[in-house]
Amino acid sequence: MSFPLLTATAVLPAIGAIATAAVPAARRTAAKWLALTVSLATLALAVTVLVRFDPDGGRYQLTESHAWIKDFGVRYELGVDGIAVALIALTALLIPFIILAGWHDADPLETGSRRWRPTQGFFALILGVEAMVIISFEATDVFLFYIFFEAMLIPMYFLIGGFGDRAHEHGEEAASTQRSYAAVKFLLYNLVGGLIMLAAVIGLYVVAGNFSLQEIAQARANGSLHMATSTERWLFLGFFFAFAVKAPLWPLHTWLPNAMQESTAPVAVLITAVVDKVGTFAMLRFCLQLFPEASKWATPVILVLALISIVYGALLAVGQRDIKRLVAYASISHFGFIIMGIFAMTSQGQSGATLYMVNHGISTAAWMLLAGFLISRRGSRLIADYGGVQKVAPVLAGTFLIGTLATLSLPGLAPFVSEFLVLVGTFTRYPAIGVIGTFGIVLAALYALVLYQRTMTGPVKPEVSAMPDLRARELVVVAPLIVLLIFLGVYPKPVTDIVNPAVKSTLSDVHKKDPKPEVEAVAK
Amino acid sequence: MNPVNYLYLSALLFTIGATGVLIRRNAIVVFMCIELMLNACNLAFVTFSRMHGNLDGQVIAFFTMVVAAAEVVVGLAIIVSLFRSRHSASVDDASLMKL
Amino acid sequence: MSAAAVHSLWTTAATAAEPISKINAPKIEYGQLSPTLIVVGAAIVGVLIEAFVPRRSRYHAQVFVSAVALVAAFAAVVALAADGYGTTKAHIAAMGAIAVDGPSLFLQGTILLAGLVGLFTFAERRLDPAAHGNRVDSFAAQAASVPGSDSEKAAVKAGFTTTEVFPLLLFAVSGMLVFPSANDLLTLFVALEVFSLPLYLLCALARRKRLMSQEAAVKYFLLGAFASAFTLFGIALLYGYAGSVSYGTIARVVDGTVTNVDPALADTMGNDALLLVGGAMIVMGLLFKVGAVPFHMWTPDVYQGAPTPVTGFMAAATKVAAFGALLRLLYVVLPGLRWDWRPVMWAVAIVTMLGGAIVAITQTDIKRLLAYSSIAHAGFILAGVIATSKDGVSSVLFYLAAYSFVTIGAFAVVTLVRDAGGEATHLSKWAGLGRRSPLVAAVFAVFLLAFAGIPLTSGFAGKFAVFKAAAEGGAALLVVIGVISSAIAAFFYIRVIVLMFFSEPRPEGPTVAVPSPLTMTAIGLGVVVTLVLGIAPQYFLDLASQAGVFVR
Amino acid sequence: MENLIALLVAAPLLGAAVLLCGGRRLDAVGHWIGVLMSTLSFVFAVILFADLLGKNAEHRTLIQHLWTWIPVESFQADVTFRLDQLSMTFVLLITGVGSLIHLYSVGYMEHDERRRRFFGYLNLFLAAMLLLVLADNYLLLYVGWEGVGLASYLLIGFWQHKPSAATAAKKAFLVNRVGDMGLSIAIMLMFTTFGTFAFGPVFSHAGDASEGKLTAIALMLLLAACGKSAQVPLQSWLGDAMEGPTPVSALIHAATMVTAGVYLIVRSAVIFNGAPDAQTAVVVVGAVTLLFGAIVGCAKDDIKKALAGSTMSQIGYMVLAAGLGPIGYVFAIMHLVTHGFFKAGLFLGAGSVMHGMNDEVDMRKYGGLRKYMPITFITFGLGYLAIIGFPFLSGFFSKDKIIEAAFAKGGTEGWILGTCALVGAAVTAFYMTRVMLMTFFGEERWKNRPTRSPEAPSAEPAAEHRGEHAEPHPHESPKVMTIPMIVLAFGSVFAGGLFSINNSFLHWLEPVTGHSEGDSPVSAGAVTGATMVCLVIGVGIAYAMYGRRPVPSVAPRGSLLTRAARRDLLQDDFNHVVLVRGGEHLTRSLVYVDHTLVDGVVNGTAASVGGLSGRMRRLQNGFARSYAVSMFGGAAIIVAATLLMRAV
Repeated sequence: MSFPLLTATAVLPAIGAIATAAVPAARRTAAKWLALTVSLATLALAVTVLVRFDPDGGRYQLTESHAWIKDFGVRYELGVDGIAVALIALTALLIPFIILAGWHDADPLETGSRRWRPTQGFFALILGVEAMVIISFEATDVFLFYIFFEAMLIPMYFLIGGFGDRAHEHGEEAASTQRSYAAVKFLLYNLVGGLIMLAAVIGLYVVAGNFSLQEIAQARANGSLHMATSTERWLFLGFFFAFAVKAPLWPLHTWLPNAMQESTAPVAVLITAVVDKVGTFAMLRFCLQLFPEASKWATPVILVLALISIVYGALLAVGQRDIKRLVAYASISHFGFIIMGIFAMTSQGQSGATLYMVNHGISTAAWMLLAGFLISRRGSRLIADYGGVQKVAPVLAGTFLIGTLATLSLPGLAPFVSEFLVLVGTFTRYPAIGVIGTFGIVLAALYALVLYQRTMTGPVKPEVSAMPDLRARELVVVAPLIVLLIFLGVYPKPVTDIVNPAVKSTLSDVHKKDPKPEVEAVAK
Repeated sequence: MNPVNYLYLSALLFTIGATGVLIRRNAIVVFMCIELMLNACNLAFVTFSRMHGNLDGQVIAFFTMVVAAAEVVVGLAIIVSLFRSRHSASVDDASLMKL
Repeated sequence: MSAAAVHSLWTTAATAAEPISKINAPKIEYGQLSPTLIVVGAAIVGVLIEAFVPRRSRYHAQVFVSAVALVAAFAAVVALAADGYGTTKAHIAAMGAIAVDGPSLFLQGTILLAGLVGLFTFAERRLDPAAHGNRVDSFAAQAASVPGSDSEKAAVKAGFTTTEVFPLLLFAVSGMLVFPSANDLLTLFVALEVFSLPLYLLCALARRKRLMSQEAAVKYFLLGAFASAFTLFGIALLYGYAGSVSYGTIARVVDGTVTNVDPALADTMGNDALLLVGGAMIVMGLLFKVGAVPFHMWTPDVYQGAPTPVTGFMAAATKVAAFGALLRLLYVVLPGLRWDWRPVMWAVAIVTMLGGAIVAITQTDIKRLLAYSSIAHAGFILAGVIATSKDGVSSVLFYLAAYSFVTIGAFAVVTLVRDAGGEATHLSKWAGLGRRSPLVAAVFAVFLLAFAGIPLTSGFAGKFAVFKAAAEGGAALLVVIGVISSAIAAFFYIRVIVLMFFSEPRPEGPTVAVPSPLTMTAIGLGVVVTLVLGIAPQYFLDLASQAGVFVR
Repeated sequence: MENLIALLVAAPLLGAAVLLCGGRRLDAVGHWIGVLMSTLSFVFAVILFADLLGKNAEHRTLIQHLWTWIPVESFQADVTFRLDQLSMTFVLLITGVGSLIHLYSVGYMEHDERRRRFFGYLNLFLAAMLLLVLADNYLLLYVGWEGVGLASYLLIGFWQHKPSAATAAKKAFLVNRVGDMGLSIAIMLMFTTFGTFAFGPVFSHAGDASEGKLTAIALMLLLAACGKSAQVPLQSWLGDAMEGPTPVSALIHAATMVTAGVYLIVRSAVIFNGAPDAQTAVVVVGAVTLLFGAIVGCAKDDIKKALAGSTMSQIGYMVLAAGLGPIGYVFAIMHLVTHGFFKAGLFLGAGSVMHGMNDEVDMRKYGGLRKYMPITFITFGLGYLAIIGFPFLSGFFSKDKIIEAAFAKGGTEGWILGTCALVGAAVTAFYMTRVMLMTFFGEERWKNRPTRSPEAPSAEPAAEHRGEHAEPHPHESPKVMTIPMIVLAFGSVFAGGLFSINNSFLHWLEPVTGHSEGDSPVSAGAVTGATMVCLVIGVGIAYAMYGRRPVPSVAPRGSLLTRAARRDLLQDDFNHVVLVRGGEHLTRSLVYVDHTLVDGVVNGTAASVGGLSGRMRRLQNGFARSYAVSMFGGAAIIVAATLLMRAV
């Protein structure tokens, strides 16, 4: 057999994590550099995957398959389709920036015992999350996916609860209690979701007898595996619940604001831009493929929930006083768009949704990291504590503005493409929902510009008057992301070319075709 | 006389023993009640042995006595040590650990 | 001398075909019983050591003998298994008293390993600060002396240690070895007492907090005796029903496939009350041992009061043995009654899972917390028992193996966290442990995650196996409830992790003692097994599924 | 030749990129780079224009395909430019006027330390605007559409340190977003109807689509137009937009961007022709706005706000014309162009006046300025004459044609519209005369009085350098500012006539928009006469009110209508009460709901489980006997249950 590229992509960061954790306490910087190098190497591997992947080839490529736990019918099966490739690339791309942005976030304040090594832990955990996320994108075995879908909670949990913003308005003690509250909330929400999914996974095994996505999907397709309607629906709900918590979909969203508010900006990015994507990705890959009928049965409700998420998230974002919470609610609104696109069951909708996952990842990363830089300068997360930053730190303000514009999906920036595709895709099948969805773009403009206006413009607040502009390291983090935002906004074709075939086959799994236009204006 | 009556008797004894365990405070007495229950069992064994006309039950009765004896040894050891350290054999006083 | 033997004797006498003088000696397969015999022998040797070996060298002699015995017994088990007694050659030995088959061998192996690891924690002598220059373990200097009395002080000064714990441990292990492989009710009862009585004593032997220790022993003893009385009465009733205590015969009578029904038997057979009540009472006795709701109430108190090494051993090995016996009883003796006991067991399993998990939430003492968690786990295992399928058996076997190592490891870690008053078991003292000694905290976190059933730990594999079996057995509801209760359970495991890692360490917090290699082995073994069974459980699952067949 | 089209956009885009990323080292030359780029673009435009003129009418459409943008199955968006007569007209207007205003800004922003950035934004605007008019499909047009929105946001809020400016910018962007929503919905509708949104196929198949669909699309387009062109009900942002530097007001909020709505409607002529109901909506919006704007214009004392009102009203004319269908399209565009000239001229003039008056914007503090700034006076005056439609100046031709077309619509509808247009003309004459008189005539109300009360914030930071609180010394602006004004003045004088010479403009545009003579109930002459009469009336009243008697330097209370008009006819108050307040309450209550309800449910469950745990925990009371009781009870229950099982 050939070189197990996918395994390598997932294992490399895992090894890196262990190595980083093993770096002695004194050598903090070494740990940082090690982590950064590993993440870059992983990025290289991910790029190789991207290159080796042939958009017009088979559905799952670079597949690997080994027996694992025979008794549970579990195999170690990896394989990537266009959607997975895109998301793996996104993950591998963002991690180096996250590490670089969090360069000083884990420098220990007080020294515990000599063996207490927060810095090593921080970067090791990040790499661990990367490994788990990547492998759950690659897994084509439901059980394998489930294991890492669950396991990634643990490192995330420690990242959220263990590391927070340096300065805190209520002092370190209060901060740590709030942090652990957020961490526990995150873990419990997702754990409950995961356990309910576990019940469904077991049910799936009882029905299907194995966990191989391809086998089950084929069996469903050629009718050799028949599920009772009620069974299929229950199983679907079990799976969807877990993913909806992860995504997060209204009303299961309340863990996200706390988590993002309390964790450091890089970790917040890790949550919303990387980990949460697993949820939406899983809806696309598992819910639709395993339970096509049930998916269609649930579509109306899910679309309505997605719609609520969009509007609700945006409105709450407007009402926030805390920068990070605002970003969190904005993300909730965006996830509403993604889920809407997935369940619109049109090629535009789903390609758009996939594209949205990528673009939202990049744009939120840029926006949130910049917000983090801002916060680290003033030592406060409250919007009211800022004002006139644009005057003292024009570069910071300018880049932040671009992030803002990306968030309100201004044409010419990447998010616009995906958002419009999602809306069109939804509109073609559910006009009313599509129209209401477009209200989202107005609200997005509202919360995004309000944040920009209140922090960056107006008279210069004395506290920010001495604020330094972006440093070289921070610029290195932000500039590539912004370039990428513009490039993908102007020329998204490379991504769509990879994604489209996968979406096509997903749609064929659910036996859905795009609606025909009223007038055939373009000759086929 | 119908051996079934012995069964009723044993059941009665057993119940008395159980009730004693539930209502008496003194550890020793409680333990005695348990012994009573065991002996109720013995009676049942012997009776059944008689009914079925095989020896198993009677043999088991001997085993039970031995076991009971062993229990007495262990039990008294524990209870006495408790009594010596607390100067009370009341099971209700022994409630350091709760909730 | 087994009941069946006596039976044959009686019938020959009745027919009077042959002179009474002719008693054919019972045939005992010593080889196949070797594991038990080795341990019993070693235990007796231990007693002799207590009698004849001078005090200063007793400790080493005892530890040596016990370790050798347990290892040898384990080797014997492995040999038997390798010889195919687990599968093809499985049969009933010792005149129908002992079943040598897959489950019994598997469980005996597990118990022996648990015993060995337990032995290591028993033998630990580095944790307690040396009293007057003598290294001491966590057992009372002199059990007989009154707590706080001069005699106790003297004993401590003299550096006495209760080395009797090692033979007691061995006796308990021997009883546990017999318990799951007992093939008639009498053997079952005897085995029950044989492993219970030493445990009662062991509970009373804590070096510190002796009052609590004694109280625990009293509670355990009284309630245990109470329960065994019920069991015995149940046995009596079953005997009355079937006219025999051998599993095979009872099963045949229950199925109605029995030959030569004499009038008395026909009479009692008609009376199902005997069967049902008897069966229920025996099962209740076993449920008491596994600590299932509502027979669980002794668990928290005893776990808290007993010396922590004993707690660990007890929590692990007792569960294994008791569930083994329960499985055999339900699968071999009462399968004909499945439709009667399944609903009841359903109810018990549900209340046990939920009860254990819910009450654990508000616990403030780490040992009590683990006690309740063990109750919840008993519930999970019951879900597998209820499956009444080959998968059910093997999943339970696997779960027990996985669980016992996690438990011993966890309690071993508890012994390390100490302050002036001995072990610091109050949760508040564990705050910020992760800052003080990240390694210990991390290890404990691994155990907690395994308890919580997080993937890549043995806990998850076991839970999945059990729930899968239950679901296949048509107990979907049970699975759902199990899932819910494990969600609740997750909450308090996480609470401990939060406490250890995210809360600021207290200045007057406990210190973490550096243990001897013995405890390190115990903990290390726990971690290794936890991870191996979590990541690559296939081999052990195979083992369990091969061992999943009862002989009858 | 097609390949030049991309350069039209590329040049200013490059300029913007260089200026915004260049950093301080470009501060010295930044503005000249900006000017250069826009002029370059203008040069390309002229070359292309010449090329088009060289072709005959039906070959005057150049297409340049650059790359495939968003391909997803049937959804194919390309980056393709289309240069035909319509877009050519706009390109010339944008680049021409744009270049002039760039030049003007060099002088006007001289003292602003962020001048480089200003020119970057201006270039960005040019690029976006050109993209808007050159796009060959609606999605690409949408990019330009939002692009100009962004540029206007940046430029209105250019003086970000002023909260008012930042707020005005945000308001503009938000209101525009509402319009953009319409455009995006329109695009989606097109996609579902035609399976594409490229101009070619959509227009060629518009006939096949059901009228309902067309009407829906058209109405959505109208919504978009309202947003961008500040038509009722989305006009509220334009007044505040005057917070921006005056050149911005001239370029974006008078000459080019605000006319994008008209471009959209005319561009989509085919669709509107197929949807008469939508056309009615358009004319109504146009008519209402032209009166609304005019009334507002009458009441404002802020010279820029007054001009803004007039812009609103003039665009009302254009929209009205566009709504009339083939009768009006050409004249809508024609008025658009001429208006581009004279309104830009007027704003630059206003800017020049402010420049000389320490950034004073209150006309009541002007007066008699004609002898202090003669060039400004003349150019402004010519613009004034043009806008009120003084015979044979640009405005005369274009506006007259629109009024004719309004009558030509025929029926009562025609009469109503015509009348509105006439009244509008009268009011226009009134308020423009008012501006003229208050600024350049009458006694000098700015003498021996600081133009600004110290507490009021300065409109432009540059003002600080010019000794803000001193008594103003009115002076003529430097050449770099006056030359553009002069050029524009020429435009406003001759453009109309030039276009009307044997209907050259009509013939030029006809191939794209189509044209039809309506059957006018009244002769062209009559209309012209009526217009003249209105004009005279308007001027007369204005002269009576502001020429004869002195103008009070503090505004009199005025009639109810005046006071309402000063507040944009209470439009903002409505917005504030309904949208802003309502929105605040909504969000606040939602935050509450999220915290107490959604989150509360979860926390509540957790809490209740905890409580249950606490209660169950009490059973563990430490008494061995009670444990025994529970065991006994359990045993009893189990036994009973087992027996029951058998019983049932």
